[in-house]
Amino acid sequence: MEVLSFSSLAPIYPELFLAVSALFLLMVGVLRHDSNLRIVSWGSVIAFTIALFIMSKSGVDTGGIDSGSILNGMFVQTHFTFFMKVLVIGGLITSITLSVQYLQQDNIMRFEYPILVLFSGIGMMLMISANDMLSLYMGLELQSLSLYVLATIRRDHSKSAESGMKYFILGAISSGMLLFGISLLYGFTGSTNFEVIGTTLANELSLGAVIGFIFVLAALAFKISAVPFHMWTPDVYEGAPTSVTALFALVPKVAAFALIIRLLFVPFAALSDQWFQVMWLLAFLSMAVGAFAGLRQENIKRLLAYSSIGNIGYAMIGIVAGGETGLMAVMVYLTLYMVMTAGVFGIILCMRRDGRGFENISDLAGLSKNSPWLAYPLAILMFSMSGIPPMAGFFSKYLIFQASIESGLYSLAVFGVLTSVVAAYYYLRVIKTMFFDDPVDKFDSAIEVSRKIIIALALFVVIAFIFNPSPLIEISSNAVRGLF
Amino acid sequence: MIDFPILSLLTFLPLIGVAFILLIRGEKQRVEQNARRVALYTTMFNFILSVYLLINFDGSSAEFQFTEKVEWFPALGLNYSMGVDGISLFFVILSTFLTPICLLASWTSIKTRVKEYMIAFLILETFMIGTFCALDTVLFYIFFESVLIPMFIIIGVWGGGRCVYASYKFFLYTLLGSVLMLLGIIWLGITIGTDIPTIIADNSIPFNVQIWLWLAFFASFAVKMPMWPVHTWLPDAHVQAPTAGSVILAGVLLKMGGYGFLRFSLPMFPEASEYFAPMIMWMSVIAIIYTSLVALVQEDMKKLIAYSSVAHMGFVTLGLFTMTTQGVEGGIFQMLSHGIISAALFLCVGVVYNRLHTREISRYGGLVKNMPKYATVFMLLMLGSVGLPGTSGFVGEFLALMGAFQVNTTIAVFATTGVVLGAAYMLVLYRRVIFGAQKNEDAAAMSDLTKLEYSYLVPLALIVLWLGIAPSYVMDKVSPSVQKLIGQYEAGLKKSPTSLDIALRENE
Amino acid sequence: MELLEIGLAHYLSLAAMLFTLGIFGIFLNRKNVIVILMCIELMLLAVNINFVAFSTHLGDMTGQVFSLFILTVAAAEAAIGLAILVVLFRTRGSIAVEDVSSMKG
Amino acid sequence: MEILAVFAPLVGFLLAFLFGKKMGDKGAQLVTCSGIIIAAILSCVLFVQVICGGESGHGDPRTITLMTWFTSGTLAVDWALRVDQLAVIMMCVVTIVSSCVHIYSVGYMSHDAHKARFMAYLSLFSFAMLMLVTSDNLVQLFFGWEGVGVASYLLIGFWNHKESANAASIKAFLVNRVGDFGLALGIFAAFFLFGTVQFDALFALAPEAAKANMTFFGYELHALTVVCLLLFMGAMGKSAQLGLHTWLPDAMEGPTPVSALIHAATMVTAGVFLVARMSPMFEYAPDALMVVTVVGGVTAFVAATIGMTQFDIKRVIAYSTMSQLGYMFFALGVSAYGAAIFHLMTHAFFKALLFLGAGSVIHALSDEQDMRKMGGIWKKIPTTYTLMWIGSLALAGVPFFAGYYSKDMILESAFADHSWFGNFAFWMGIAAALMTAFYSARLLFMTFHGKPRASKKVMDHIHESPPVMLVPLMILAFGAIFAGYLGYESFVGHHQVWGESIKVLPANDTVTAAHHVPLWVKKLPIVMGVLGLFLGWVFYSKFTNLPAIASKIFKPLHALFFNKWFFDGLYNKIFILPALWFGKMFFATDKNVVDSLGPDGVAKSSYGLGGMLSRFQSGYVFQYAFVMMLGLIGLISWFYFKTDLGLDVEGAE
Amino acid sequence: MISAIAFYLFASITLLSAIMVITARNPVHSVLFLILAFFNASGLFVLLGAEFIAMILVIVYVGAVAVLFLFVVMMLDISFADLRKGAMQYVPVGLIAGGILLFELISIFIAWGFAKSANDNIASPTPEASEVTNTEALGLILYTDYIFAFQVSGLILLVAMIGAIVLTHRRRPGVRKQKVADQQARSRSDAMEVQKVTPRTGV
Repeated sequence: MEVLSFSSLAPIYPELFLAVSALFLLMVGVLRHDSNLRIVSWGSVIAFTIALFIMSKSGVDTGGIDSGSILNGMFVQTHFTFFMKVLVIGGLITSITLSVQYLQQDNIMRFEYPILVLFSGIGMMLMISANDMLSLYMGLELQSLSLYVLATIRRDHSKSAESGMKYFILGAISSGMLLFGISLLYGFTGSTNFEVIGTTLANELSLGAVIGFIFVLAALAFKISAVPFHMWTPDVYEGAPTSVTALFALVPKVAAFALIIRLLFVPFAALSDQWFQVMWLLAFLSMAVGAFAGLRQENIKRLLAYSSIGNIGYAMIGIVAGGETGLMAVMVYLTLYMVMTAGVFGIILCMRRDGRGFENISDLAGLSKNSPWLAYPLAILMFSMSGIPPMAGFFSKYLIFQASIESGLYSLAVFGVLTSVVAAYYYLRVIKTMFFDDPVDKFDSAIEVSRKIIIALALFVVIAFIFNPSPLIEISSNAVRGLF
Repeated sequence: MIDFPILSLLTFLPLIGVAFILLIRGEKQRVEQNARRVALYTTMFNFILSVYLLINFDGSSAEFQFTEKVEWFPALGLNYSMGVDGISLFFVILSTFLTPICLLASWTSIKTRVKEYMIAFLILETFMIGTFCALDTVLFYIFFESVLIPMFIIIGVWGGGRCVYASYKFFLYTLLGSVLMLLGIIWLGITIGTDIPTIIADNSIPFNVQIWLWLAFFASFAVKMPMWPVHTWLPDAHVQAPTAGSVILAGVLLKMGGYGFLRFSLPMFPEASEYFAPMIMWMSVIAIIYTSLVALVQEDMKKLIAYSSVAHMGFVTLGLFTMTTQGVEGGIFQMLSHGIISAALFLCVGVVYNRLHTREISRYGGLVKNMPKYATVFMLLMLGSVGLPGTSGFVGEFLALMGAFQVNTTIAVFATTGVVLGAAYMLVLYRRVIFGAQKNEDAAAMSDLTKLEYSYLVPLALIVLWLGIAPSYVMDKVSPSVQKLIGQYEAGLKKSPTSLDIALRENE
Repeated sequence: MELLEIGLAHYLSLAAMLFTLGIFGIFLNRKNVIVILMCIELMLLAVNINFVAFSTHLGDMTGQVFSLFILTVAAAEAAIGLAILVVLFRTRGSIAVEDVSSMKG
Repeated sequence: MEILAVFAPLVGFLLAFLFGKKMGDKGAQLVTCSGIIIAAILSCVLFVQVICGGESGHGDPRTITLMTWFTSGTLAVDWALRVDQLAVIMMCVVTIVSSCVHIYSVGYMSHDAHKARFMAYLSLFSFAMLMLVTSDNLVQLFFGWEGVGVASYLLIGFWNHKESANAASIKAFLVNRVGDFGLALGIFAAFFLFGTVQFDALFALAPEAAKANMTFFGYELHALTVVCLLLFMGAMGKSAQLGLHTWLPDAMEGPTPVSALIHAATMVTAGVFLVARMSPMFEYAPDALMVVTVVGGVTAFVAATIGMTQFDIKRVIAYSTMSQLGYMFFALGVSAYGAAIFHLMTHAFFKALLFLGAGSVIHALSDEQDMRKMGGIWKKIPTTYTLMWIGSLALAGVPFFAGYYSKDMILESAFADHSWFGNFAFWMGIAAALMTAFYSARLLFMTFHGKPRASKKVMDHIHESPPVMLVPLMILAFGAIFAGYLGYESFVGHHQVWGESIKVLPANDTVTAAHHVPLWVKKLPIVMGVLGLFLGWVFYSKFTNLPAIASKIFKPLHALFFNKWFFDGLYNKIFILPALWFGKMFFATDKNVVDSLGPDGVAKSSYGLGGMLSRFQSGYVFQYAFVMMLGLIGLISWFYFKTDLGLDVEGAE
Repeated sequence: MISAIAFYLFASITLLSAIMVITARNPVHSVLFLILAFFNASGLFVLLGAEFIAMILVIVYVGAVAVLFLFVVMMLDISFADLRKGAMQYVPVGLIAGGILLFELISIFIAWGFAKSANDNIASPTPEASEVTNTEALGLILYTDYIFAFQVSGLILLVAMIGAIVLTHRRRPGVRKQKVADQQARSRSDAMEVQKVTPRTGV
């Protein structure tokens, strides 16, 4: 048994730091009664920023980010996890920044909110770095439990409670499936460690292990809301407070995606024939449902839920395609999707009239006349989401389809582009409402600077990506290379 | 030659105009006026620049000229690569020429959201020029597809009654076609590369793959063109779009389809083109006859002209896929000529629409009494559309049909009936609008062309005549590139006669 | 397999039955949400049986440790589930499953 | 000089059209008239040069290339003026008649509001016609061809407030377009066959090409015949041959000078000119010549029958024109090109004279065209009356008038062809000659003699036309009397001037043969002409109730003639109504089939699918769980039942 | 033999009570059957030699979690109702689906085999029961090899606590609480006022 030393824990410093700061901020929140929300929020933003800094340092010290597993093989850090964690932390910072004003306006003055976001963030980071079924499970649960609470946090609001309930029940079922699958894998291989499972499965395969693997995959498909495990998504997106929806849309899926990628390419690499079929089907169904079911939506949050389902479908094409190009495409796709979603939610959070929030697409009517500074960015983001050049969204789709064609997945690629046309309809509908319809009343114009910055940044990335897309692509392919 | 990146300048100059417009501040009236002016000056300057391009163009060379190549997306091997040859040159000129005219045409008729309108047109111009200059497939696609955005906005915001339906239909329909092309482009990018000259020079694509790629590209270009039976978006889009929108749509956007056939389908997939040529030609014939007959019974002026556009584009595809010198050159010339004539016809409709706010043919009549100048200009354009020798409409149509005759006489005979039908619907339109008794008082009270309207209609009319009488100025510059294209096409066919022969035999 | 010789398969089959019952209970149940929570507990119990059975038959403690953690997390989960339930009851006055459907489409 | 001769009318047109308002009516009239008169004078000068010039004195044909029109591959088309014998004769005819009409119009249109425009159109027409006759290749010919079509469209519809005029103008343009459809195809076929459209090159290659076959419309046919027939189709349209003739009578809606210029003297003869011009090709396509002959013969006959029954004075003359064009065509068909052109020239004079004379009558009767409302006016307008008689006699082929020489020549040539179609044409021509004389007389007697049938008010206003109208008439009358005699030798006689411009194979030289036909053949037309005139006098002057009786006796026949052999109704039913029906049907198809299967249908079904999917999202958590479970069970079952999994299912070991 | 009988006894009672959990009309009964199932399951665990887990199941689960369920059921005062009509239409489909799943799982489990290398993969072998007790053996690895998971579970419990408080704790305005600081900060002058009371006049 190795001796546990503090310095050997270097890869996990960021998580440790975040845990400590969570406890500290919790105390701050309890002791400072007035205006604690703002302090804790900005405190957690700072904590995340510092964690980011620590993380980058930890790579620099060891001369590279790839390190062996620590803590009895539970935790691992690679280029890939590094990249994904940066993405997750970025998303979390964004989501907290976006939520501050919203929480005040909607009178959800709970300082626990950022704390829970912090905890869920720790959970996601642990998930990404997990190298053992046990640490995977613990990380996943830490994340999920925090998110269940966050979805319900507007407790005087029946929709919020309902969404929390649905999310909780279905999430619990999915973790039941996950555990059942893990138990079968454990039973077959005698281990819970990723690498050991991987080598064992590579040597020998049995139906029991495949069934176990399917249980695990199904549970994770729930986390990324791939069809048919997507049913929670629209309801939860709609019911949860908008800032929480923004969080849902931005981060957990990315983390779960990272987890799936690690699982598929480390322990389940030997099962590639099997997961190819499963992911193919899930990608296909997700694209279809994401495109078609979105056509009928009136609530913009619900619409974005379906949009996210569809987008997950596209991202999964990249996984199905596999290989360096495929995964690189997935990473770029997720990154850009996150950026666009951040921008979109930044704007949706501004949909307020006389102090009340609005969520229906029809409430956007004539926005281009009333608030052009919201309407034009939203329009650009929507065009980007539907994959129209020259916006960034086009490139992410381009990379995905490139990967799929490179691996000969023609039918998936064709179906993908066709559903993207269908989906373009509902993005256009938003634009149509803003630009073609007659204006109703003005939106409230008081928008916090921080939110403006986020919208502006998202917009900048979406527009300027065309000029220099290479860095992101290079970083992504770098990150992916470690997986093989 | 020119030693600065003139094509990039041409492409992105309008964006500078956009930046200026965005900077304008002040009271509404002045802002609008200044926005108009800035936009007009920008596009005018761009036009002058394009004339400079034209002057410096070496007409005897078939190579791409003024090429620029900058590494843009090294991770994926994409380059920012621009260049024009004889085929694309005039489409660039057409774009730069029509944009200021569009702005002039909207000078007074657009009263709401002027600033945005001008910006939309400037951005549109950038994308249009880019489409014709791009020498990288992905770059081409980006420009090609981006056009949808400003056009969608233009139709939807400043359009007429059912503009929402029309703009959706336009956007989604063309998008549907294009995305399939995107897959084709990606396939090419993986196997050969994204550099258009390289792909053209490479003729290693096997026939069975060519078939699929050809179909993918066809999906895009056929819709854009639009060919029968995927043409139905066009009448709707035209009818609902504001005048200038229709002008650009008919004048430039439709040509992107034909340009695509020339740049992609024909030289890159010669065997597949040969295989599908009969199908295309029959589709063109159907388009010519079918849409001409439909045009004959229209009650809406714009719809009539829109349907006539489909018919005229039928001549274009017919000509292009003959792969004879006459056919291809005729197709190209027909596109240019149609770009001018249909644009001008839409402007003519716009003139009366601005006065009476209806496009219904029966609401007019006897305009020659109160609007003789208008009647004259309209007459000239109408005759151009009919394809009267001496106008630009004749040369293209004639050459395209001549090309078709050399390939298949039956097709040529059917296609030539379009000449009769084309005359029928245009004459009937002209008669009902311009001639006859003045049934409607308000129509009879309309005033003749204003100076502004003159300023954009007369140049168009003169060009119609000029291109009809001395088309060789254009044709001579186009010709070397067409010869090269045909050479490549034939070389591609000779490469492996067996595969195509087998397919053709099976087809029989 | 002899019926009286209790092997791994017996435990696994029992776990499978419990798991299936848990799932079945979730979509059969219309009465109230709390029973669904209990069904989830049943599923987790099935998983635990699996883990412990494997642990014994492999002679490995990992399975037992795993089930220990599952118990811990399940407790936390139950706490949060019940808390959400209480919130739901407060806003709705009902926890009937069929009443929890204001959002759809 | 050639350039000026052709382009002077264009200059006139441009000046009058663009600056008509500024110059005023007088200015416009001056400009256009001087333009055409310059052209006429220069044409005459050219005539002398080309026919009698040159070193040998036997002609000096020339071609002047102005500029390249367009080139495409091997196809090279120039703007060029080919002034050879045939062209120069046509130029003279065109410019002289046109000058007369221009001058006449100054008077005739004196009450119209748009004099400048009218004059401009006339000049435009003249220019296009000159371009046509001087073209040096088929495409430029097509330019002139369509140009005259447009000018005629503009002129027929000149009174554009009249619905009937608009309808007639469109009809004229469209029917001509049908012909042009053939002409265009002919040009394509010629290019396909010869690789050029330039006349000299075409003619040089024609003998060679006579052996070639080509696939046309799925049939393997003799190539030259195809080319010639297609070209002839164009000629049929322009020259109102049976089948494509329906526009010509309707075209009488235009002002009378237009009828005279376009629909009698010049444009309608373009078809004749075309076939004559293409004679080196037609000569090698005997089947095509046969078709030309038959069509011409039938046209001559049918048009004459209709002409006997019409009441509109201008329509009668129009049908007469059509009939005369039939003569010209069967002359062409029997290779008597010279005779055809000869008749073309004489006909131009006397038919223009008739039209302008009729115009004068109409003018006098305050725009009355119906002969039933005329009568008894010969004393009031004696000059017109005399001139009309001259025209009619020439038309009827009464000896020593112009028509006598040319028409006889044609009939003799047809007879001399000694082929079945030549004979057919001959007898058709003879019958038509009788009828021609008959309706000429009918026209004269109904219009000028008998009791006045016009209202008193109109009768009071009858007056002789002004000199500006009468002088051109007199010039034309001069032509109508003497042109035949003067031209006989050089056109069809022993000293023909054609040079290289017309080619007749020795075997087909019917013109020479025509000089040696039996005497009865030579005399029969004269007899018929005189007989016809006499019958006309009997029917319409002596026993005025005879026509009614005759029409009763031959009721079906009369109905057929009176209704113009039902061509209009037939075309309406076969072409126009179906076209509109198809248009409406296709338009509906666009909405109901193309759209509803295409975008709308896809959108609708997508929307439906979306609705189905969102109904599925019922809001019930147990259903969500159920779906998840179904997904899970589905996946598990997939792998469970997939035997070719490549896995060792336990127990199989 | 005895262990077999014990297994069948425990297993059948577990299954029966599980069925009762999902079919009982009264939620209180459901909870009680759940407790019964837990008890029997812990019996099974004992049979498997996992005594510690068995005890935990009884103490933590029955003692805390199940009682919490009971508490909530009572607190919310839920009226029990019959299966509603709509529910029955799902039963057949559910039965079929569940049956298929069960069939597949059991048929796989009956033929269950470990991977050949499974025994080499073992991370922490079970020590001999004679040397170390089950509890001790767990204790030996729980705080060493699994320290990471242990710490994270602490975080999870913290989140659960925060969550439960956030969701259910309500600050009622009328509630009196002891405020130590306030009590300490009180001075005599705040609390008391000495008044001179003149006789027969009242305060």
